[in-house]
Amino acid sequence: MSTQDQATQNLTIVQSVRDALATEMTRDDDVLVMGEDVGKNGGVFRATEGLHDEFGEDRVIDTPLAESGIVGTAVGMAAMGLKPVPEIQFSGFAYPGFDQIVSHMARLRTRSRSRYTLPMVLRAPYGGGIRAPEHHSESKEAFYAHEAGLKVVMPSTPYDTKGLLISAIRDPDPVVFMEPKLIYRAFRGEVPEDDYEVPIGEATTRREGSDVSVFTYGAMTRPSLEAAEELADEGIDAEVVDLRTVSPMDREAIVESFEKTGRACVVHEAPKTGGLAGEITATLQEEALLYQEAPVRRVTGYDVPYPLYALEDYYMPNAARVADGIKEAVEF
Amino acid sequence: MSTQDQATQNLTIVQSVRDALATEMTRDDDVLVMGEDVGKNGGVFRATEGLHDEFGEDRVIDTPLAESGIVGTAVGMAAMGLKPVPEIQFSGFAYPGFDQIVSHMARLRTRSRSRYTLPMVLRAPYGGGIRAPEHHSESKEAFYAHEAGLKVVMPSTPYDTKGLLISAIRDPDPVVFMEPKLIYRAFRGEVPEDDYEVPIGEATTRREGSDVSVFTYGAMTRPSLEAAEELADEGIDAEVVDLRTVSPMDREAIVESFEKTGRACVVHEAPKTGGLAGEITATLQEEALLYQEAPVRRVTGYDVPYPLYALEDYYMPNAARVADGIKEAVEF
Amino acid sequence: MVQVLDEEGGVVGDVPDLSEEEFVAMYRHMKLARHFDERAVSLQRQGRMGTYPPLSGQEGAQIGSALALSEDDWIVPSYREHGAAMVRGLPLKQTLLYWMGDERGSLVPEDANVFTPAVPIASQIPHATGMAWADKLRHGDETDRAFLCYFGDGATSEGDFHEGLNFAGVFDTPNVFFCNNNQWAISVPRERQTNSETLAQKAVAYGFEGVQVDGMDPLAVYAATTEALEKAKDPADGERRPTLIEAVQYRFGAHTTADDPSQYREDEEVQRWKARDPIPRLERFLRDQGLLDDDRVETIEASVREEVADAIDAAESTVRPEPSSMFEHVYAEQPPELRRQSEAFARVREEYGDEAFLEEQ
Amino acid sequence: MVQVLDEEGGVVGDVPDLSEEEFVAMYRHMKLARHFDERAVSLQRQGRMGTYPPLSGQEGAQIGSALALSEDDWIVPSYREHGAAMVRGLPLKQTLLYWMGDERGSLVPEDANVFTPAVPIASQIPHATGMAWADKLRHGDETDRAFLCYFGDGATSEGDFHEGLNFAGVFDTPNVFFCNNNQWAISVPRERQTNSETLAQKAVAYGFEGVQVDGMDPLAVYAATTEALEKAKDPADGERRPTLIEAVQYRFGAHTTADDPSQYREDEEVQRWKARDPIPRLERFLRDQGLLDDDRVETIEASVREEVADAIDAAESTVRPEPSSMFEHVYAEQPPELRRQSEAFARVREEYGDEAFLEEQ
Ligand SMILES: Cc1ncc(C[n+]2csc(CCOP(=O)(O)OP(=O)(O)O)c2C)c(N)n1
Ligand SMILES: Cc1ncc(C[n+]2csc(CCOP(=O)(O)OP(=O)(O)O)c2C)c(N)n1
Ligand SMILES: [Mg+2]
Ligand SMILES: [Mg+2]
Repeated sequence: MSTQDQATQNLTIVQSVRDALATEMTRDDDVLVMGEDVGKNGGVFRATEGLHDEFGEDRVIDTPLAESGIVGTAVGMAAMGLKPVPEIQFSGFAYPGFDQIVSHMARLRTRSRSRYTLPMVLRAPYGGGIRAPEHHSESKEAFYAHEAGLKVVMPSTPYDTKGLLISAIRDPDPVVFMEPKLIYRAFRGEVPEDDYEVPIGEATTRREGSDVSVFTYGAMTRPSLEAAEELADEGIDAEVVDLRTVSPMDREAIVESFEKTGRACVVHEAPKTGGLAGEITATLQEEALLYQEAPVRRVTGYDVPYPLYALEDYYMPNAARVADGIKEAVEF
Repeated sequence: MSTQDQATQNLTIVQSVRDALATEMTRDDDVLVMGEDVGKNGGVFRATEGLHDEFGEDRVIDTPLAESGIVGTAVGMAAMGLKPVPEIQFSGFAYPGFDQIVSHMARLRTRSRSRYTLPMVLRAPYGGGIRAPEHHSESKEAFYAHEAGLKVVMPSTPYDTKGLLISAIRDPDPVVFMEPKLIYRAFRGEVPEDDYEVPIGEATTRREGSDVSVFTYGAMTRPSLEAAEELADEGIDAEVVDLRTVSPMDREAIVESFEKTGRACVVHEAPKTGGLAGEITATLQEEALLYQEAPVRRVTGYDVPYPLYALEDYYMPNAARVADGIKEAVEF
Repeated sequence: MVQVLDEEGGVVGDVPDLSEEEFVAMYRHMKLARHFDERAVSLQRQGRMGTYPPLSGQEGAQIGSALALSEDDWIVPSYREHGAAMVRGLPLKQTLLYWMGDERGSLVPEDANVFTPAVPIASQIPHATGMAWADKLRHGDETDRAFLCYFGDGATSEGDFHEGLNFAGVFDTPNVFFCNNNQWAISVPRERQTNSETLAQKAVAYGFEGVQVDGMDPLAVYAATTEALEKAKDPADGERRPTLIEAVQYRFGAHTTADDPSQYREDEEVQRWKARDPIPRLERFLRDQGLLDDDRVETIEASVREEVADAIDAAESTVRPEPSSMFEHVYAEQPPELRRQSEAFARVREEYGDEAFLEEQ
Repeated sequence: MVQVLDEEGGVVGDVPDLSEEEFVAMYRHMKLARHFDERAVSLQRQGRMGTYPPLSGQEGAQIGSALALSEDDWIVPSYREHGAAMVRGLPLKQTLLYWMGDERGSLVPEDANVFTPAVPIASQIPHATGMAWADKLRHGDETDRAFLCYFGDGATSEGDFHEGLNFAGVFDTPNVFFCNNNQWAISVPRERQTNSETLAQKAVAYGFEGVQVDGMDPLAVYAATTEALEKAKDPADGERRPTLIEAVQYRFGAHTTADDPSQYREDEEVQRWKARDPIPRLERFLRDQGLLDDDRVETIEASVREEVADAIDAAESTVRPEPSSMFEHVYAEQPPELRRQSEAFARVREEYGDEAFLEEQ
């Protein structure tokens, strides 16, 4: 969708979240927001700022401190046709609600043979780099991508954030919407005032290139692009593909880019072992082995509990590590 | 360790579990068993049969029905130096305790800088094929393998089961011990009466072969071997590597076998997307791309909620599907 | 503890105001549930059905409570409430199909307000709270339907019980939390599940009422449920909508057909509870009232036998599900990767034949 | 609600039997906690420390309870119990290091019976039950140490609260569950956290005693905790070991330095609670007893300032942790893949320099 012929605002990612929520709540009375501190307080990241005043406490609901209760009651609401958008304050605190997510949110359609469906979106800020205490920096999208029945969206720009969140809310199926809190306020982008959808399940190419493909998503899109720009000076032309949705994953786009470049580097901040870089690599060599010219490099978080903030800059993939991975792929 | 010069028993896998527990409980007063129905009832699979009579109710403890409570109190016990072996009745019911597993069991050593360590083993029967109700057939080892701080063991023979469970109980770190309930009673094997360890983190080759490597673990080792035998008649010589431990994974053994064969098929019953076949494939092409002669095939469960039993035989990888995958890898 | 009938079926409390037909219908439902249960257990024994959780002994609680509901009310059952689900419109054939491993057994008819049961213990409690809450959010004080959630004594130990009831207390949702305390959670007796003297008193923690009722007295259950439902829909000043009902009862049989209760409980205990069997108790009362006699009992038994036999026929003559159906109902629209997997599945099936899949592992 | 001092520090209950030194030490601990807190908040404001959760207003509950413990007893704190942890032997320097993002701040000295705090709310409650249970399993009725677990009002809504307390009730573990009800869970007020009238009454659900105490009255807290500890170690006939203590108090400051309480609460409310500030209350009492005067207060204040300044110096002069240390303390023995990752990390660090890691993202 072109943004030229419509009014736009210059928003950060977190403002786009808020804007998407307000847009859909205005359009559809069944949409409601619930979670810890989302009401009067406007969310610990201000993602729901002002919504409580605007839509009232029946549609912007402060819940007790209980993640299983939040997800579980939202499942019940959604089964009755409401469109709840529960928030988990930090994705690292989703685990007390994990059973409700993987055993119920993911499965009610299958279990009930589609009599009960769940038009709900579980929002959670994810990822590191903001000098927060322990468990505030988790990036465990692989857990949700491994569970059939869920969709998992991880935007990287203000425009996509609004469009994808609107799509998620309108989606008849449950979506885990993981927001890159590292870049919640890092930059602004033009975002249409009206409602629009960015389709779930479609990757986008952030930078065209012919030498090597970088596959990434969410907050890691930035250092990936930075690395690509740096390497352009050295004569390496990297393509950067932002998956935007990790489940269902746009394997077509991944394979297409790789068929062009024959080399790849996958970047995520989640721990390496069992992270989605493995899935992407396996897809590449299943579908496009004959195009492959070098090992697929994984630039990821390490297999250690995310460290307290004194060391987090050493944990998080950055432009230098991405550049290093790209060069290894190119120079192989 | 050779089994020749010692007294042995002919045991099933589930009997080996029981034998390992009894052995370690006799040797070490700090070892105790706890969980739902593990006491008088002897466990729903009889894995703790007779232990309640033998060791008393303070060491074979029936708990309330609460998985977070089971794992969480075991964490507290282990931090105080006991060696609890909590049981989750079916691995599909571990999720109410997921936060305790990934946020505490996995992390207490790191969090406390090794002041508090957790010599505990979380046992759970996993996997499908036994005509059980929903949620009784889960195989989600990838969740635990993605979490640093945990070890994840999945045996496939009675001998290994006893040796690995003993190693797990003696390990100073927390181990998730996933038992292949499909083959709990499928066959017997010679198991030493004495105690012995099978080292955690070491794969073993179940069948030597030169044409293609099959990487698998747990209950899928059987159909993999079956397929290999069938294909031998067709002149395909498949090597079958049983990982035994999926975290830490024996990447050396995986790479070594692949360097020999250049072709691979990975078999697990967990869903494909985000399953450990992706991790194994990524490892192969990172470490041994130059040896690769064909795409690595993944023969896995499908990306659907595990079906009720009328269709489970269609869901589970079987010898035919494994053979098909091997042939694809060989004939590429 | 609320009681209307004593162990012999004598009246010791206020008999609820039911018509003659309703009293007899209650009895027939209970007989139907009992007979269904016996046949289901035997189907499993004969290898015609998979693992099955029997309900015998619990008919009073299931039927008594389900009959108290109005048309618009909902139930959120656990895996054991075949009797209650049947009363609320789930055909017995569906229940059989489900335990025969056929997902289609889970498809609740559109006109039955029955939520699909899930096996993870207590997980349905927050769902029930959320469903009731949705209704209240939509209809406010005008809400006139209640959501009754069933679960066992063991379920009260799970975090989801706590969180679901706490949300209900805070948001004052039109819920009835109905605990079928059958004394056992598989092999764990009620006294080892919690040190709370009663399960009903746990409601104190959530700021609403808890009630203990004789769960083997269908009239007492009916009365207690009716009261709780009324309060859920139209609370008096200062009253909260939710109620926790603890229906004290006993599971006569095994936990499931895979369980052997002789491992953990004495037959003597079973016999003690069998003396309170809800069916003869209600029958005695109805005979005393002149609503039943040998003939009518015989007619009811015959019709119950026929109904169950028909349901079994219908279930067993249902063609087994199409294997490729496992790729359906995962998402509204099948994502490309799932389509690929479904195609790959079709190819290997075609190539190797169903024998390759169905052989004994 | 247990109370010893009224809002003005006047005696309204039984003053616990403490020596003069102990009374003064209690006061000094409270002053130390308060001053530490003020400095910590200001360090954060100056960018010298990360997010920090202040404790001001909660000194009475923290110090009063921690001082009631015997040497062998344990505490299992949440992230806000800097005061209690300090009393139990965790150096202030460690607390500062922790909030400065340095893992070494978590290393509790071997001789301090303090469990390492974890941030996930309520998750420490089952740990505390398990720790106490371990002790009981080892020592049986001879167990003579108790395990006191701190958590907030918000924590009572989590499943882990329920499961942890239920296990404690069933296994009769030597626990004191100490709820610091500071009226707020970030922006959610106590009344919206649960409809239970008191938090203490939630103990009914677990079959043991619940007690409400004025958490801003250190002497009342001391008395109530002492009693609970005694019961945990040596219950009278028919008594259960565990107790749930609800210490009613107020958090004067923000939830953490990242929080802005003006978004959700009125200053007027804060002022009302500040009138019950535990420090002037205890000071008034001690002055009345002749145990404090202006001089002694001044001396204490000076020594407290010095102690905190020294701790800050020590923390700030600690060399930042070695980056490669993040690969340590994951397992007793480093697995090969982790070694490879650690080597790869060393290589890129070497190649690109620390600047590449530390630049602003
Ligand atoms: C979360 C979870 N844990 C464990 C199980 C295994 N399980 C099935 S039924 C049951 C006992 C349930 O007892 P109760 O709640 O009293 O219900 P009842 O079966 O007696 O009706 C257990 C432990 C499960 N289904 N779900
Ligand atoms: C499981 C979990 N969910 C959410 C959070 C985020 N969070 C941190 S503190 C807090 C409020 C805690 O309130 P309370 O238990 O009353 O303790 P207090 O902070 O008032 O001492 C929340 C929601 C968390 N740390 N853990
Ligand atoms: Mg029960
Ligand atoms: Mg609080």
